Amino acid sequence: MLPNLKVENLSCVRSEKAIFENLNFDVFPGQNIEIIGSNGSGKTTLLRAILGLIRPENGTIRWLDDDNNFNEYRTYDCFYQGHQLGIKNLLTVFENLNLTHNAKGLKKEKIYKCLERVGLSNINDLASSLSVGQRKRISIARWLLKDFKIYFIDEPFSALDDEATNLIERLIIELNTEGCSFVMTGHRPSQVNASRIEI
Amino acid sequence: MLPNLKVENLSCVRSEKAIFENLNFDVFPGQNIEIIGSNGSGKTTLLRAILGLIRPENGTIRWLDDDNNFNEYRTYDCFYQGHQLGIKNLLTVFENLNLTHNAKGLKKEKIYKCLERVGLSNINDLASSLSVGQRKRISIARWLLKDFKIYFIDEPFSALDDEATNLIERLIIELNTEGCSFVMTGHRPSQVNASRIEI
Amino acid sequence: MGSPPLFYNWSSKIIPWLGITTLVLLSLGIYWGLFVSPIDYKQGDVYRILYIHVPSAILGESIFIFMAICGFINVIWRAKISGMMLKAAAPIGMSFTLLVLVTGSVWGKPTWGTWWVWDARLTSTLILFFIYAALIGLHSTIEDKTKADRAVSILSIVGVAIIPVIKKSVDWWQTLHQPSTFTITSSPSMSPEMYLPLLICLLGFYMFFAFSLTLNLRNEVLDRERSKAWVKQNFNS
Amino acid sequence: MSNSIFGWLTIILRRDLLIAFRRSATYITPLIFFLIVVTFFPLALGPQESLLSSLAPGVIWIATLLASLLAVESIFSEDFRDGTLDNFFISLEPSFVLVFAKVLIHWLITGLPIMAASIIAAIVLYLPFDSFLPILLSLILGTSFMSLLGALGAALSLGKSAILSAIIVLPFSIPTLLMGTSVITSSINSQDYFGFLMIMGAMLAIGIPLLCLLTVEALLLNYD
Amino acid sequence: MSNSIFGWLTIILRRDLLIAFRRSATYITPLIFFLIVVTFFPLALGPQESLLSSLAPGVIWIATLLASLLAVESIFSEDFRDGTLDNFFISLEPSFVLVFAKVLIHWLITGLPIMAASIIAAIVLYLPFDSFLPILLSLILGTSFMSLLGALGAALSLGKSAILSAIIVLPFSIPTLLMGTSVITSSINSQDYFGFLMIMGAMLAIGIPLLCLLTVEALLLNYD
Ligand code: HEM
Ligand SMILES: Nc1ncnc2c1ncn2[C@@H]1O[C@H](COP(=O)(O)OP(=O)(O)OP(=O)(O)O)[C@@H](O)[C@H]1O
Ligand SMILES: Nc1ncnc2c1ncn2[C@@H]1O[C@H](COP(=O)(O)OP(=O)(O)OP(=O)(O)O)[C@@H](O)[C@H]1O
Ligand SMILES: [Mg+2]
Ligand SMILES: [Mg+2]
Repeated sequence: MLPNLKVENLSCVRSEKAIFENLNFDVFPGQNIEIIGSNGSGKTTLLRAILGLIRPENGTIRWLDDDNNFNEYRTYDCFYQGHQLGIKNLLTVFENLNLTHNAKGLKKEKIYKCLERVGLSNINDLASSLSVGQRKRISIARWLLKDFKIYFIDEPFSALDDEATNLIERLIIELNTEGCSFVMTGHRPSQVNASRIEI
Repeated sequence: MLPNLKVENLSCVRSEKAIFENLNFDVFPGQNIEIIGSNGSGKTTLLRAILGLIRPENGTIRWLDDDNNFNEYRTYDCFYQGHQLGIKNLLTVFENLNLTHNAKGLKKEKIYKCLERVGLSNINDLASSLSVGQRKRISIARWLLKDFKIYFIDEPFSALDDEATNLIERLIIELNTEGCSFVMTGHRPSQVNASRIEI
Repeated sequence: MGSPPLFYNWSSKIIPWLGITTLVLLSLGIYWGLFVSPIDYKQGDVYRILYIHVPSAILGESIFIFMAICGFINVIWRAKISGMMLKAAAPIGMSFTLLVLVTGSVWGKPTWGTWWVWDARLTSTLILFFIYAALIGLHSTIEDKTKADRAVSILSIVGVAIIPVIKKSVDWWQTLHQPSTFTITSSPSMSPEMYLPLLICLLGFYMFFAFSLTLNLRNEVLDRERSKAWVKQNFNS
Repeated sequence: MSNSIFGWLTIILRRDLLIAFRRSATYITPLIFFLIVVTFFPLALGPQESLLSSLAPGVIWIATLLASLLAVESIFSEDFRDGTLDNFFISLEPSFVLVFAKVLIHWLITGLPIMAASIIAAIVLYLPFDSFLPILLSLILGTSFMSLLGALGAALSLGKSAILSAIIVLPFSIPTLLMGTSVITSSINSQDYFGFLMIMGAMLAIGIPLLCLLTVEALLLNYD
Repeated sequence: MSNSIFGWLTIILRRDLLIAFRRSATYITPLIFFLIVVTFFPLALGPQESLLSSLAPGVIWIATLLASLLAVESIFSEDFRDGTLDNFFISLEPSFVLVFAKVLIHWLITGLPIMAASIIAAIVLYLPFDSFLPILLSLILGTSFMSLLGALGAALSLGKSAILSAIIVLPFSIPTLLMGTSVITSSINSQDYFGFLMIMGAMLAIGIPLLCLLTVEALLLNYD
């Protein structure tokens, strides 16, 4: 089986300081990668470099296209969830899902279903009145909007209670069986079935 | 022994929704309270209500003064660390410590020592280039600036690696022996020696 | 009166009375002013716009004073109902101020020859209008209504400084605008045939304010107490 | 593809306009602001009709400039701060669309209300009725150009103060100020103002692609 | 106690001034804006010396008010967003001190540069040398009052747009505009301008306690 994403020899430098060097890994469909590292080790930087938000110093990032060739540019949508979740205080929970660019052309019912899956019931409340964890759930509901090939999630488990942690773990398993992969970060290995990379 | 802080019958209401009701607890010198609750259960609200940033619906918060009486107003400094850490991107790590109001009148050496304790070495970097965890360490360094009686820390352990987690645990024990108390929140019980309150 | 359900019930009783007095006073005053009272020897019939212009001007100012008092009470004692009153009064006051500006301009065209001059009284009235706009704009940006009330209360306390300026503008600066005739200390210089209908109109305008304020306030109370039991009871049965 | 670009555009527009309408102040404040600034001039400079009407074109343009400057900073700052922008760059190709949508929204929220207010300003500053059309025409072109420039300024000063974007935008908005003023002045003096409008149009025509592209680049700067 | 208040004040001042100097735009932009508004008048009216100098007082004051507006929104917004303000309210008694320090900083960053620029403006607009002192005196009083008003506006519109704080502040700044202009005009006509200065001073004297207290109230609003 071919990997969806090949990362080769990746190095990043920020303000003249090498953050990580010569990283190599492949992301296979349905399999997960967990990047483990302490504070400031460059996990966030790595995710953003893969997605093209930061220019790496060295190395290549190659994506599989429909003809089984590896390209430098992406041919499909990926999902990225960073430290900041992109939630608008002046929109309701429902609108925060419905008016995301990924929700283009989706039916209302689909959106309701996504929100139900993550256990958000107060869908007509403004997001400004939500707690930190409830906001994170909105972001998790967004995972389900479309069939993304790869999810890049920065610290999925931080600031969550056990219920939400379980929810995520179940969702990841489910999405894995559909052939999606997760590239996640964390400070210590999680329960999720994944190959781990220490940086 | 008398408690430093007595919380009695505390209830909070936000946008007409009762967040928590009839909470009672005392904070004794050198002892810790950990408030455990899931996302949106009102942990942050509770801390802010105790500190007077939010007006509670009901109940009293009373502080011990020098003559062993309980007052409604605080007679000593407390330390509060919320979800937002109050770190200025345009100041260096050192200045972020030195120019806090709590650092009034402190010697430079003292500041250096605090930073050393939390393992921050790049003290002349601008804070804008720090990772999330490194920022949290600056905030931890601030704990050591003065002798605070009670520390109110919102989710001390989230977004931290094992090294930092250990550091905090050690610091808490050390400060406890000096008679300081911690009121902390979290999603699950931590390793810290504390009486737990579920909300 | 402090408790919302009490206010609601009490206001249902007085609303009809307020409505009726308003109607009687306004129709009497306007009829008298527009059709019965004598024609002005200088201006002809245009002057009759006075019966709208002057009462609305006085109302625009009085309502702001009323709001500032509400605001003061709200800031000091945190009486919720005074905050709601302030909120309910603001659009009414703004409308009256707009009415002064419009009637004044319409009156100015034939008598002064332009729609607008930059004279002290006109300008200070315009500033009052802007302050109303700022208050209403500020209220609309704050989601939590109680907070919005307090914010607007604070601003209204500062804003009330404009009222003496409007009042005194005709005395302090050389203006094109008429000086005051309505004063408490001396008798009016107008003829009683003109003065009396004006007084009745003014009373009518005040009653209209009381009437519309009560209506607005009822809506406001219902809106804020939407989830309370008494509202649900009232509207389900 | 173009269908999908259109879909994105509508989603961004719907979202941002909804947010703008939730706080009605967003579109009312530029209008009131504009009017207050206009009233400053007669108050400070005296009420002579001839003086005011000769200054009026400049007054209208200074007020316009300032109103659109003050609203500039918010174009991208919120999306950047809360991470929405990251996701746009990851999913949205070409990023051009995003910038264009944002400029459009800024114009709808500030430019349009200002145009309405400018007519009131023209009346109270004693401008003749004939000049209303040129005022509106010059404002359409000028405010759109200001929104474009504003987007670039906002992108360059992302996460910094409102005032930094102002300093970036200010020098470049002077040509617009001069042209806009000239249009109105010429029309008052019954001269031909078409040439100035043409220049403003040309600036806009070059500006849309060029400034949008530069803005994309400027936004990307915040990423490495 | 008073010693400790003084210590806090210096720490807040040092911190905020350092941040302001790191991004030099904070103090340069109001200055540039001021100069642009001033240069606009000779451009629009032509260079007749008598006309310009008769308008100059108004021009200087309009430019001052608009420039000091530009920086208003940032007075509290950053401290609020990043949690610094929470800590001030928890540790700092009386909170009055904080507001006072913030007003002082805003004045140092905008009022002071504007006063420097006003002398340039006075020269360019052919004002006589005798009027420089009254210009500076009226500006000291007026810009401080604007900073106070600005703090209230910023506190009331915390987390909202810059332009909202502008429209809150502007109507209340009109008395300052009128008084300030009168001071300069009187001094040019060799009349006594002391009365106007007294009024401005009185406004400031009432304003410092009243507006600071109201600002504290307004800030606290954001907490419950
Ligand atoms: C837009 C233009 C105008 C504005 C904003 C305006 C505003 C006002 C205001 C604020 C008052 C306040 C009265 C008070 O509180 O005592 C007033 C009164 C009055 N106005 Fe006007 N006015 C305007 C135009 C005119 C014109 C054109 C006339 C007639 C030539 C006029 C005649 C009067 C008279 C007779 C009073 C009553 C004065 C008194 O008896 O106290 N106004 N106006
Ligand atoms: N904008 C920047 N400019 C310069 N250096 C930066 C910048 N952002 C981050 N860095 C540096 O890059 C390193 C890695 O940062 P990064 O945010 O990737 O860490 P992280 O592994 O995500 O940490 P955390 O677990 O705390 O989130 C840090 O040492 C930081 O100092
Ligand atoms: N400004 C507000 N207005 C109205 N309701 C609010 C506001 N802030 C929070 N809430 C509500 O209060 C409840 C508690 O929020 P709080 O932030 O205290 O939760 P928390 O326990 O800290 O959660 P987390 O672990 O996710 O940080 C939530 O249900 C939230 O919806
Ligand atoms: Mg990170
Ligand atoms: Mg919380």
